[in-house]
Amino acid sequence: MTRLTAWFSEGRSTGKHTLPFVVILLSVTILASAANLFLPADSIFYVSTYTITLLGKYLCYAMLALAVDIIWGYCGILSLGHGAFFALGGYAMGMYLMRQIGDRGVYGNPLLPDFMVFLDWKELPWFWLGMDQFWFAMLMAVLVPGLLAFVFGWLAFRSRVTGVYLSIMTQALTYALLLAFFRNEMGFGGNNGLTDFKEILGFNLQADSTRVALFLITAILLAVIFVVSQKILSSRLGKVVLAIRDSESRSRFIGYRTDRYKVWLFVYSAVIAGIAGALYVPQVGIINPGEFSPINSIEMVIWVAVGGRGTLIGAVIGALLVNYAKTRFTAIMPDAWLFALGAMFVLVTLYLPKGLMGLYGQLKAKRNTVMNKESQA
Amino acid sequence: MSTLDSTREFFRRDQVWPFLAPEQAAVNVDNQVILYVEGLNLSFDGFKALNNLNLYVNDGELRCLIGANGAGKTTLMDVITGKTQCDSGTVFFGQNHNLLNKDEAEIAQLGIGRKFQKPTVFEEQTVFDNLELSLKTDKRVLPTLFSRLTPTQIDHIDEVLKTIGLAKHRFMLAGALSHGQKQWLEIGMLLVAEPRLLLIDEPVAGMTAQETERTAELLTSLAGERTVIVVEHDMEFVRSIARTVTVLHQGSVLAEGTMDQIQSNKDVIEVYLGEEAAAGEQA
Amino acid sequence: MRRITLRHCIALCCCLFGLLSLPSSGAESTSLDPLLVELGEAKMKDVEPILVRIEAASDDSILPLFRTLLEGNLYYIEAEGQVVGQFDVDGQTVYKDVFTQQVRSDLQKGDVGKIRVNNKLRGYLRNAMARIQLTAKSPSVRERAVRELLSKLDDDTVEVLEGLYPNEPNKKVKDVMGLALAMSTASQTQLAPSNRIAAIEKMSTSLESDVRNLLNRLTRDDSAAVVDAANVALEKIAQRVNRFAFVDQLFFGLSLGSVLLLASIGLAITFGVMGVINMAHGEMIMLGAYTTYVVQLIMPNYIDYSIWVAIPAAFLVSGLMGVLIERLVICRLHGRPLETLLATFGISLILQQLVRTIFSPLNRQVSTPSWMSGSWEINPVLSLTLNRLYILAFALLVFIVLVIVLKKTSLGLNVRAVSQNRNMAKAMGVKTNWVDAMTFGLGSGIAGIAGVALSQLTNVGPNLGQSYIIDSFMVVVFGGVGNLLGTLVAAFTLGIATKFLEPTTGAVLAAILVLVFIILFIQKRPKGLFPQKGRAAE
Amino acid sequence: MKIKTLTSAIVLSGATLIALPSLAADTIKVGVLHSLSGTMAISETTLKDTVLMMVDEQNKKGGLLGKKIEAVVVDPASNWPLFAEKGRELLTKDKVDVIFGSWTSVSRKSVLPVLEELNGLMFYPVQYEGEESSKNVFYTGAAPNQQAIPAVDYLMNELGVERFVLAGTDYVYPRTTNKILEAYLKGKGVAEKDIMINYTPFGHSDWQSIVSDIKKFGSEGMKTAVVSTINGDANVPFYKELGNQGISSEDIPVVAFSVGEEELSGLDTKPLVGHLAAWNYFQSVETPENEEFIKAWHAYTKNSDRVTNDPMEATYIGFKMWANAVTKAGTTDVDAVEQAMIGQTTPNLTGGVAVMNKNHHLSKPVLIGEIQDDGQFEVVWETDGVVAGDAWSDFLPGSKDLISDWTAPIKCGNYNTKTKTCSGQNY
Repeated sequence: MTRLTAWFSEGRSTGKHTLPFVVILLSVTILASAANLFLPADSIFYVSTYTITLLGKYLCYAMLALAVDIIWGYCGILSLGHGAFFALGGYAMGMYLMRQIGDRGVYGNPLLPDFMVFLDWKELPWFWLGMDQFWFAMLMAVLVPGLLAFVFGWLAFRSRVTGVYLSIMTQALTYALLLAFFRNEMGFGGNNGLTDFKEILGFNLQADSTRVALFLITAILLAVIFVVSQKILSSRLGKVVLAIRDSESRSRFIGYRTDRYKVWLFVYSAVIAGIAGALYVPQVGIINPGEFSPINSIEMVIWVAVGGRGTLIGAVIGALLVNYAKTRFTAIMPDAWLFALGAMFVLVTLYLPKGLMGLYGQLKAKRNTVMNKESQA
Repeated sequence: MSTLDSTREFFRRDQVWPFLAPEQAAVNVDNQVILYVEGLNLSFDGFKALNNLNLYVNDGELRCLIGANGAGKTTLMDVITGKTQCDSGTVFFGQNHNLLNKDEAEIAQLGIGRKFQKPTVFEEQTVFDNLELSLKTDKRVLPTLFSRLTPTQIDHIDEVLKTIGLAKHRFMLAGALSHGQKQWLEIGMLLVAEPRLLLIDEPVAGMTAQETERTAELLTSLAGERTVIVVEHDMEFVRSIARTVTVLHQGSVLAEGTMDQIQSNKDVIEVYLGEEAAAGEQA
Repeated sequence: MRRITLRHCIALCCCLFGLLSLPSSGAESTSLDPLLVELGEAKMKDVEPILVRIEAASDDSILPLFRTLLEGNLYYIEAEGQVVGQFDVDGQTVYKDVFTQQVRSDLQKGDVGKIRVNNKLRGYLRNAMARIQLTAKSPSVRERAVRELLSKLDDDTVEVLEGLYPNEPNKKVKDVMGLALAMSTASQTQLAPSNRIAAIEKMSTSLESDVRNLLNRLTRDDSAAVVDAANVALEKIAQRVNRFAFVDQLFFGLSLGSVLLLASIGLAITFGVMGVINMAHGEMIMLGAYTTYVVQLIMPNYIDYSIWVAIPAAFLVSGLMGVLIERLVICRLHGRPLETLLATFGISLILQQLVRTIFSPLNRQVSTPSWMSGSWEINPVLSLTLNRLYILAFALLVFIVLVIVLKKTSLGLNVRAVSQNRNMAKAMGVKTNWVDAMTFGLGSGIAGIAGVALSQLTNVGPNLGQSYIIDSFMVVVFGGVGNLLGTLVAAFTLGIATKFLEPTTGAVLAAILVLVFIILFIQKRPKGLFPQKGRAAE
Repeated sequence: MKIKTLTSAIVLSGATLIALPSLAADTIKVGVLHSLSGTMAISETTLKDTVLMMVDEQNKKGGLLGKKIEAVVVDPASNWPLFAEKGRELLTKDKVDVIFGSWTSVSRKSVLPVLEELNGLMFYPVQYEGEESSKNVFYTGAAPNQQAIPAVDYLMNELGVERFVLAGTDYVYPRTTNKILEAYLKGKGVAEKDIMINYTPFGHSDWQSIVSDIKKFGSEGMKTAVVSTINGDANVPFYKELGNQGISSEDIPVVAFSVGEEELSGLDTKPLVGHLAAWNYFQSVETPENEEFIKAWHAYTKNSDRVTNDPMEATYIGFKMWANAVTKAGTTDVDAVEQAMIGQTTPNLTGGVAVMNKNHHLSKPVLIGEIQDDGQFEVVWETDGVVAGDAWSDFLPGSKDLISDWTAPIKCGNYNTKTKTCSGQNY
């Protein structure tokens, strides 16, 4: 029996991070929120709204990192196009918020968003219909990325486009979307994107309380997604996914339809990215095609690489660390930042193939093998 | 049948839709033959890997495939297991399963297991997990997600672990196993899947003498309830296990029969054993 | 065969007339001087009438003055009430008498004031010079002069032409003059329709845009016969124009294709042959472009030859950088393509930031050699720009050389050996490390050469590489990895496709459609147009 | 376990670090919100230096209200959401009294809500599409009617142009400008078929077909001109293609609104001589103020080749006016300064006097310059007197009834003169 429990923890070395992570995450967020809401601004422990929104943004990135890690770290599919799913989710939310402005736009047009008015559009394009309903918009926020991921994945994985080809195709995908959303004819506000939001579900977006609420929701959703993903990945499906990563053809020869597994995992990951995007937009206050740019998608990958792919916790840590570093660096010495980022790419891939968590894991693995030796003796 | 009926048929509660249902129609082996390979042709830009190859394997027999390198042994297995598409010919599993229009996964689910020349196991996972993954279960996505290990399954795995002598190493990462152990693990993965037909490519390569012996025993013991096709270069090994031997040469069957018949067969001697003998004398 | 631009021909006949007018120039100046003073002192809007009077008061000998003025090099010496040309002789400014070309070393910048011209004046000057050049010695100059005048055929111009037409020796020039006269006949409503129709038929053989415009006007003529004739003529012309338009578009496609080819061919080697995803490929191109810039900095007075220096230089710079990267990073990531992708992406960031810090984030100015600028005018509706012609040829040349290198040289042999079976090659005693480094160097070097070519078309800035990397990958993947021919075909296919889409869809949508097409295509044929077959491919 | 506590520690400390209120003594703080990295760095770094230079000079003169001015520079890295974030950082963390920043419209739009929420003050120094007027922003760049419309007038009246190609990069500034121009031209009786509109993506580099289309369009007997709102990087290949296809400025002049000295320094201008640009400022204009400014600039950058351009002048004017307004108001309080700004005057670098109007836009002269072979512009035409910037274009159906007036009693950025209502305000 002890053996079995031992095996349990062995097979799923990430499993036991879950609880502490959730606890820490939630407690930190709750503390920060409380500090922001209830402490006087001059208190030393006061957390400014600026910080809250910043942390909120980081958490969205962490969620995004999870999405990337799930397919890259666990299934070995390197997607350089996750920015696309993120942005699509964001646009869905953006469109909702845009519709919420109603007649408070600069032109006071009750139906059309401002950019449509001055581009002289007469009526709302069909894909904007229904976006004034929160539930519908949120449905879109997960459906559209999910659908895109499904179609793309279904095509790609069934025809066994793998490895580098797939990465390049995903990059092409997000690039194509970038170009498309830049076009003003598309009716997504072109380069300016969607901005100048007023309120969400009737709550003023500028109000601290709303920001804190959004921040909390982000944290909770991150925790939920973390736990669910953990559960999925530690089920047998998780093992199959790992098997596919290590030797796809072998997995096929023992009877798994690997393409289907990959498609569904890809969709799941895309949906997470979409949710992250939807949470990101109201907190930063703008969504524009820049989010589609391939370089963003690649940056997400490096978060995961730094934190340690193949471990959910690693992805989160990576996202938080890199972005925190970015915020600090770009403030201090903007030029150095790109050098630092570049160097990070090179060094991590060369010396930390499994990132920080990998480092930690290696040490543990050593200990375990020693233990095994003893148990055999 | 009217559209109404067809829709009703489509939505019948008491059955799953065909595209969801696993193709579990039993293998029909009424006339004792489990594998029909007929007129198989395949060429890689010009080079004919398979040349009008015909092969029939009886249910429950243990068949050895021998032949010089490039004779088409591995390619044949590739075609049977759906890894490679052939240019022309037919491959039937029993009388009712045409393997050529199925992919690897379907073929595997039909009960055809394969072991590769170079041992391929899931190195990042434990021996136990490797076996768990290979269990004969519903391999579709959702069932896999919610599946639990039943006690019987665990017992089954433990049993196999004993047979392949890795009981001690069940929690070890497969990557940490020795070459021979990997070979065994891979065989174990075949066993735990309870296939009808096993395709085994050079099982004893890199095994010690006694390991080889045990493999021989295992394979012979398997024959009967399962059908086993073994590709092997080690003639000693072949001699020790073989009932029927098929000699492939340049993509087609050169000779077939018992070991003795084969050894006495002229063209075999010149194209294959000749070399072997020569090699043997030198060694 | 190059288009002789206006400047050239003027230059030509100017030295010519400069010589001729030497003796007479004294006499000239007397009648001109007051006008020149006016010219020097006039406000810009008053200049044109003065020019008219100058033209009236003088003959060919005035050309150098007009030319200098047209080029904005004419200065006015207030002290002397004289005009003088400012010229740039290797580096320093020199003042010369526009007529006698004598150097005025005594003048300083302070003594002279520029006589400014604007587009209106330039337009006038060009026509004026054309009028004068109708009698130029060189036929080509005369022909160009007549063509120049087709746009405004006022009565006295026609008169002059009628005078010149009968005893014009040169066939081509005579035809153009004939055309001009025909145009004037056709446009004169008082003439009998029959003559005008004859003239229109004569015109219908020409592709000159002025002819078309005149015909268009004639379709609103009172005489029905003329209208019909004009319509027929237009129809006839339209057919030919469309034919040439198609050729033009094809050329655009090919040219875009050649750019894609140049950008992607280096990648076809590093990615295709070595299987290394080099995200820094774009930066290799960028380095090449910057090398061109530096070369031009070093030899500012020999821009025309700079390219020939830049090509090998760029090859070396990018090549060495490539070898460096291979040795330091990529060689440690064998068999881990995805990691290579990330690492090289990091390198690309570093390289970009590097040039930003060294050369500033601003775009750098790379000037086009004179022999590459301008265009080859086959006829009035079809003219191919020279720089693109050269680049097209250059791209093909590079391609051929590369193929030869890979097929014939020992390096090529080794490269192919390693790409097909690394271990076997190693066993055969091939220095795989060395081969890898060389291959990567080769690929990067060629990217550098591409940079030289691109510097002639687009910005030389830190983001140069970024804008080509995705396209290059598309080309290589589409063409089939490890297959140079595939790359060639893919590049031109995509180039032409884009160019034929653009008119209907617009540039952006064309780009998107092409991308989507490739994505879908790859789903259908994961190994591209020309896949590698057999076990080697697995 | 360790790692997680570590990270949480970091996150927390980070939080507190960021949150720590800045303890700077009583200096007047000027925030600089220009991208120093990324695609926009090319243009914006110059403006950052300009502001720093102005701050230096002001401090040499003894600062403002007896306090030194301290510049706080942040880098939004050409990433639009970052503009909002950094703007918030400047206002809440660094507590700056004014911000000079933004280049692209999208960056301004991104930071705008933050400014209005926290009641900050920003000076926006770039020519833009108009259709905006916020209480918290002063627009010192040109509105369409201060650049596009005079340029078109020049083309029609001086050069007798009858056909127009409106070529632009596909984003909001060209879109709006071209909409305005289209309406304006039609108003002037230019036929539909004589206006060709074309949009290209950012950094478009293959101009062959478009330029040859323009060539065809121009060869149909009527005098044709190109009105270019092509953005930054795409210009170099565009002009190169023009040069190579032998389109000279006499045949088809190109008048550009986004090409200044800075952009020209990136390409060989010989083939471009005679093409036009419309700005409120050219480096070549000879006035004592300008010469002094250029001298100061060269001294500050320690590089005598650095060019000056229109957005720099806009920054210059903006800063001077702000300084005056602060002195006038006697405080840096946003509302006070905002009121004091209106009616402020500052001599232009090109002569004449710039006035800040009720709609937070400037009255400035408009100049048309021809490109010279030395990369400078030669002024060939200028408006007599100044043109008042118009926040809401009269040529767009959406905005023809809108005006902006920040003085009592209207106090509204978009006041509808028909319905007498004020819409779209965040407070």
